[in-house]
Amino acid sequence: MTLRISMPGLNLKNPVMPASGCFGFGKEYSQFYDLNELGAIIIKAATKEPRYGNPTPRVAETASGMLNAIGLQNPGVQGIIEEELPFLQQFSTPVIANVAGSTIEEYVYVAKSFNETNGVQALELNISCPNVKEGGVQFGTDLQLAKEVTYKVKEVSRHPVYVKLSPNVTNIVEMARGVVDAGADGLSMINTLTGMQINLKMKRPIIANKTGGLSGPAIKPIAIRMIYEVKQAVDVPIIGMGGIETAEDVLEFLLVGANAVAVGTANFRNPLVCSEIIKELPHVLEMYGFSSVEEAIGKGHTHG
Amino acid sequence: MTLRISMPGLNLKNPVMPASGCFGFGKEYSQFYDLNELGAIIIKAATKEPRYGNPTPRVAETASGMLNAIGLQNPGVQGIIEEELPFLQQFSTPVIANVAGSTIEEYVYVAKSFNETNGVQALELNISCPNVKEGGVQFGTDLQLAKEVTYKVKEVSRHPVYVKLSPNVTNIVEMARGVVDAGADGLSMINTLTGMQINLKMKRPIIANKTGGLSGPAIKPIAIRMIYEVKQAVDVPIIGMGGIETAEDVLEFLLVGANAVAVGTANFRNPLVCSEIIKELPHVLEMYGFSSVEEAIGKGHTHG
Amino acid sequence: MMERQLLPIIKQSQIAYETFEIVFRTSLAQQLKPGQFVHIALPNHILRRPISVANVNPIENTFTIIFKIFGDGTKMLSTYQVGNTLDVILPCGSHYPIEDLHVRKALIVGGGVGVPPLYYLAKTLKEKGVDVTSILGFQGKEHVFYEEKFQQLGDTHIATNDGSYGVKGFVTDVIKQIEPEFDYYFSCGPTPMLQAVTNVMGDKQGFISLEERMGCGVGTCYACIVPLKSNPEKSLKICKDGPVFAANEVVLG
Amino acid sequence: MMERQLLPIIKQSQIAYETFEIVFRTSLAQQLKPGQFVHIALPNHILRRPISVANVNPIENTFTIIFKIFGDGTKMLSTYQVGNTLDVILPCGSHYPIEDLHVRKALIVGGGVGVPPLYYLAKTLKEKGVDVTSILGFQGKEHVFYEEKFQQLGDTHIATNDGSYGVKGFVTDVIKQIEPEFDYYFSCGPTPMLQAVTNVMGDKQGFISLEERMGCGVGTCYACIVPLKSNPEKSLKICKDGPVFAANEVVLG
Ligand SMILES: Cc1cc2nc3c(=O)[nH]c(=O)nc-3n(C[C@H](O)[C@H](O)[C@H](O)COP(=O)(O)OP(=O)(O)OC[C@H]3O[C@@H](n4cnc5c(N)ncnc54)[C@H](O)[C@@H]3O)c2cc1C
Ligand SMILES: Cc1cc2nc3c(=O)[nH]c(=O)nc-3n(C[C@H](O)[C@H](O)[C@H](O)COP(=O)(O)OP(=O)(O)OC[C@H]3O[C@@H](n4cnc5c(N)ncnc54)[C@H](O)[C@@H]3O)c2cc1C
Ligand SMILES: Cc1cc2nc3c(=O)[nH]c(=O)nc-3n(C[C@H](O)[C@H](O)[C@H](O)COP(=O)(O)O)c2cc1C
Ligand SMILES: Cc1cc2nc3c(=O)[nH]c(=O)nc-3n(C[C@H](O)[C@H](O)[C@H](O)COP(=O)(O)O)c2cc1C
Ligand code: FES
Ligand code: FES
Repeated sequence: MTLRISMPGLNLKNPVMPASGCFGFGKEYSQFYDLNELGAIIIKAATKEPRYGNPTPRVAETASGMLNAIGLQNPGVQGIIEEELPFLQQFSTPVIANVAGSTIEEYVYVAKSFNETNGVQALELNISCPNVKEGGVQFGTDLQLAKEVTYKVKEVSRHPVYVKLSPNVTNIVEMARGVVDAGADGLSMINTLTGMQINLKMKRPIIANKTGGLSGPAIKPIAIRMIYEVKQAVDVPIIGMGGIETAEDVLEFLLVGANAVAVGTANFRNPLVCSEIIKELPHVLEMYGFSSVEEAIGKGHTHG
Repeated sequence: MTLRISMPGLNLKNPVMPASGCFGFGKEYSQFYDLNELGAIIIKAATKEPRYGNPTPRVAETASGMLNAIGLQNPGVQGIIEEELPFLQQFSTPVIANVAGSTIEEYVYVAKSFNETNGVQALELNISCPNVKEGGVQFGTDLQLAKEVTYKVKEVSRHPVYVKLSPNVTNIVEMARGVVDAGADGLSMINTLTGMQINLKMKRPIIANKTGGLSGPAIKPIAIRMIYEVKQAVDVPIIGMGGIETAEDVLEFLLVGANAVAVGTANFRNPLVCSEIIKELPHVLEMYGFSSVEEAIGKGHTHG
Repeated sequence: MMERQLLPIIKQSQIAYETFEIVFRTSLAQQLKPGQFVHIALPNHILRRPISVANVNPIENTFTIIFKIFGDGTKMLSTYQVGNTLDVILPCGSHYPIEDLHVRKALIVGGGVGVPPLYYLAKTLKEKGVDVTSILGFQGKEHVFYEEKFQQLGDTHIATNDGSYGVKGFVTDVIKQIEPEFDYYFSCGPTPMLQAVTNVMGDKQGFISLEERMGCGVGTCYACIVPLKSNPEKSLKICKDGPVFAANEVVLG
Repeated sequence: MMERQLLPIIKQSQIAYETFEIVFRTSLAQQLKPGQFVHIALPNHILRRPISVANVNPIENTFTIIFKIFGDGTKMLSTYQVGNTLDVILPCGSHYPIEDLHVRKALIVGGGVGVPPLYYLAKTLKEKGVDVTSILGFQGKEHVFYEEKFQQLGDTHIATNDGSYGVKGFVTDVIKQIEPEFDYYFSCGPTPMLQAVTNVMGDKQGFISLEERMGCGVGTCYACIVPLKSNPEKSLKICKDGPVFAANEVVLG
């Protein structure tokens, strides 16, 4: 049973990685298990300057899900490179940097900054964060902007670029095709769906930002559908995510065509979740008749 | 404490009604409680001809939700008028007919057919059913088609028309504005989100139609967000739905601006859910400081 | 009239590999007929689980269900113990129309979790003086249940897929082998088995009981339809018109 | 080092209106310091619930939490009984830095569910020979808990919003009234109370403990930040840098 999987820039010992924003820069969860176990690590979004993010409350719990509106708080790309990446370099685990911004220039600046470090192996282009006023989600829901930012980042980056798609669109296939045409080496999907919850006592949205991004098992059927559709339309590897909690969930994503997966929200409830999934995955693959991760990819498409 | 609420064509004793497709034509659930208790009843979709719908399996369970791809099975508008509406006329409860079709002509035909009966008080224009190949969802995701079908139906119908919006769009406000401009008397939102679940044993989608519509508590935050946004943009009443299970959920929908609500999926687990919610609603309104349903509508918008 | 009731569990036991029996008490027990099912709600599951009535004790006002762990829901159901209660809708669906039939010799053909409803049926037939022959198929030896109970009602044959018990093979192999005499057959089990059985039976009169994923379980949602043989453009609802159908009434699979 | 442990409940009781006490056993009990919290997972809830450590018994290797029913999660928590286990992350967050302080007289100011962590703090201070005065605010008489336990540690004053017990009014009313002497104050409670308390205290040295809705509870998600007073463009994490802060360190509310 081999869990190995290769994608542009990434030679993974297994297909499981924590999702951006749900693992910080690794330090805290390294208290719970050895980060060498992970296939890769996607770190928290990086912007040009340090960002404070949104006012609190920033999270709310929903049925089988949660809302968040962190608002891209991060120490800025220089801060990340200098203060966070060194810690991660002690591990053999590839690091994927999540690149965010409010303007194309900012995305380009951040992507370029990561050229200067050996601490990251690939970029995840976050054109889909719904929690920032300016920029952010517009890039992920506007085909032309999405293509343009992808193209411009590809032009300057020495790293393979995985574009992270927003599910808040009418036509996910069109978006996927667009960014692949513009040069994306891979896709990462899905980011959160925009949602809201009301505090009945206060008679206003719980989240200070009003809306937040919905994640967790609640959105898994949407992620699965979108990956299924996109897989039939494009020919680049996909990092699948949205509600993964178990090794069975991972297999579901592999079957619809994800080449690797990211686990987000589930880390909060179970800080060991990635480690546990990785240990369980070989048994689950075997139980369903597969002898490698590779073999399972896209196998949910073969029937009429 | 008054639960009464008035909307075009509808004088409701309370704001709670079963959602289309989740209550058939009322007969079965009338075994569980008196349908006179309901604010209104939205009946299963009507098409011009009887429809067989999709192959089975047609439903699947997801985390806090379910997928369905019934495919608009119904006995056709004549069948409904002749065989189903007479049963409902014994109740004092207004009936809202759900109008579906594959072409604008079909929508117009069905809407017109309902002019001939006293058995319905309003139409819900289902431009958002994601489970039919032809027509259906395209109307709900294409602004021009949505406007056109609304306009054409308004032209012929003697009933007020509530257009049921699809959440599978990039910009829900644009769709809402469009159909209101085209003459919609009200909105009904949201229909289901397109999703998929894989049967790991069979290695194919559980639902024979592959994709199905996601409903239930999982989608409530998306419904709440969309109604909140749309309420600020248009000035027609909204029938809110998506994951309602309790009287507190109803209040949440009222606070973001729904004038009435529909309960779908929850009927399957608890056939008495609408009746129970209606009984509980006065207490919940009171607990949160309201003395009528009217008073609560939109009150979640007032804070900075 | 269907009702939703909160039913106490008065007996619970494991009767075979991953197979459990639960006995509930309810005022509606006497109304439950062979072939009908109950629709069980489980915490944190949006949909109910349909499970057949496997036996009724009209004196004690109890009924029995037998189920196998299949997925999440049945796994959770298997953890319920005496003293717990479950939210159940009952009675659901159609039943084997034995009052309206002149049966002298009945053939019962069941497979796996299709066996439970047939026990209640066989028992009721026997009480009416009908001669009952039962052919029951299971995956393997550890999966077999209720053999003795069926034997008390008449001639009983067991088949297992792996041959670890009884005849190796399918129920249809047993049918061909023993060539039973009967005027009606009654069958319940996985669709491939029902297809095989109805094929072997040809024009013989019989009734089958079907399964399908359900939404409401009461007839409102159109989740559980099966096409009519006479007109495949039309359909019946398994939860309301079924789960029992005349063998030649519907298109299988 | 934080750990995730499955902890047995060895005691459970209701101690006031909708207020419960649970005692857990864990190998980590001795590491829990006053002001720290534990992060508790509940079935079918995506997020954990942060609850303060209210007491530690280092000999028995147990610790106590006290919580009030606030919503779904705490309601479910209140149904847990002796013999049940809960999945808990511990120890979480910062503690009152009493080892590093020269305290002779401490003032404890707590409100509602802010009282529990202060009991463990007061007990620890007392053990170190510190003179403790406690001012505790509750909604009303039925909400009061741990009064006697605090009294055993020093002078204790109760205020209730409705005047049904002790002084009618807020903890700040009591502070103004009794003008307590102290070199450090320690406060925990709802944000409006903390604002009032820090206002009344002016330049006095003190420590406060904050609450915020949390995602991870361990410092990775940035859900629980609070702005720095010295530079409101920067922030600290309540779950990791807090929940205890120097009173003048952060911007409240
Ligand atoms: C009329 C009828 C009578 C039945 N009687 C029995 C019985 O007596 N004993 C028994 O063990 N089983 C019986 N079944 C099958 C039983 O309903 C399923 O095994 C059960 O629903 C599986 O639930 P799960 O949560 O374990 O599986 P999951 O796969 O996790 O369930 C997911 C969803 O699929 C549905 N589902 C999955 N398999 C089936 C199935 N075969 N039929 C219907 N729905 C399904 C579930 O109800 C649920 O909505 C009956 C089914 C029907 C329709
Ligand atoms: C560091 C810390 C220590 C705490 N110590 C105690 C204690 O000792 N005793 C006690 O009774 N309460 C304490 N609380 C508050 C307690 O965490 C909340 O009452 C509890 O989370 C509410 O959960 P719920 O499911 O009942 O409410 P719900 O409103 O249903 O919870 C929904 C979500 O909001 C979060 N939430 C709601 N209110 C709060 C709050 N005040 N603080 C943090 N998250 C909240 C929940 O954790 C959950 O994620 C503490 C909070 C923090 C941050
Ligand atoms: C608290 C939180 C913070 C997040 N921050 C980011 C982020 O900085 N960049 C990003 O691309 N995605 C971010 N996401 C989205 C996740 O990476 C992931 O795409 C999404 O949550 C779906 O996966 P899940 O259901 O497993 O959480 C965040 C999600 C959560 C819950
Ligand atoms: C089984 C099923 C069938 C449905 N059929 C219809 C339909 O015929 N017409 C329609 O407009 N909506 C239909 N819907 C959508 C519901 O009316 C409702 O908009 C949606 O399910 C969200 O509400 P809920 O979460 O309360 O179920 C159907 C939903 C379900 C679950
Ligand atoms: S399950 Fe709803 S009609 Fe049968
Ligand atoms: S709760 Fe995640 S950083 Fe504090």
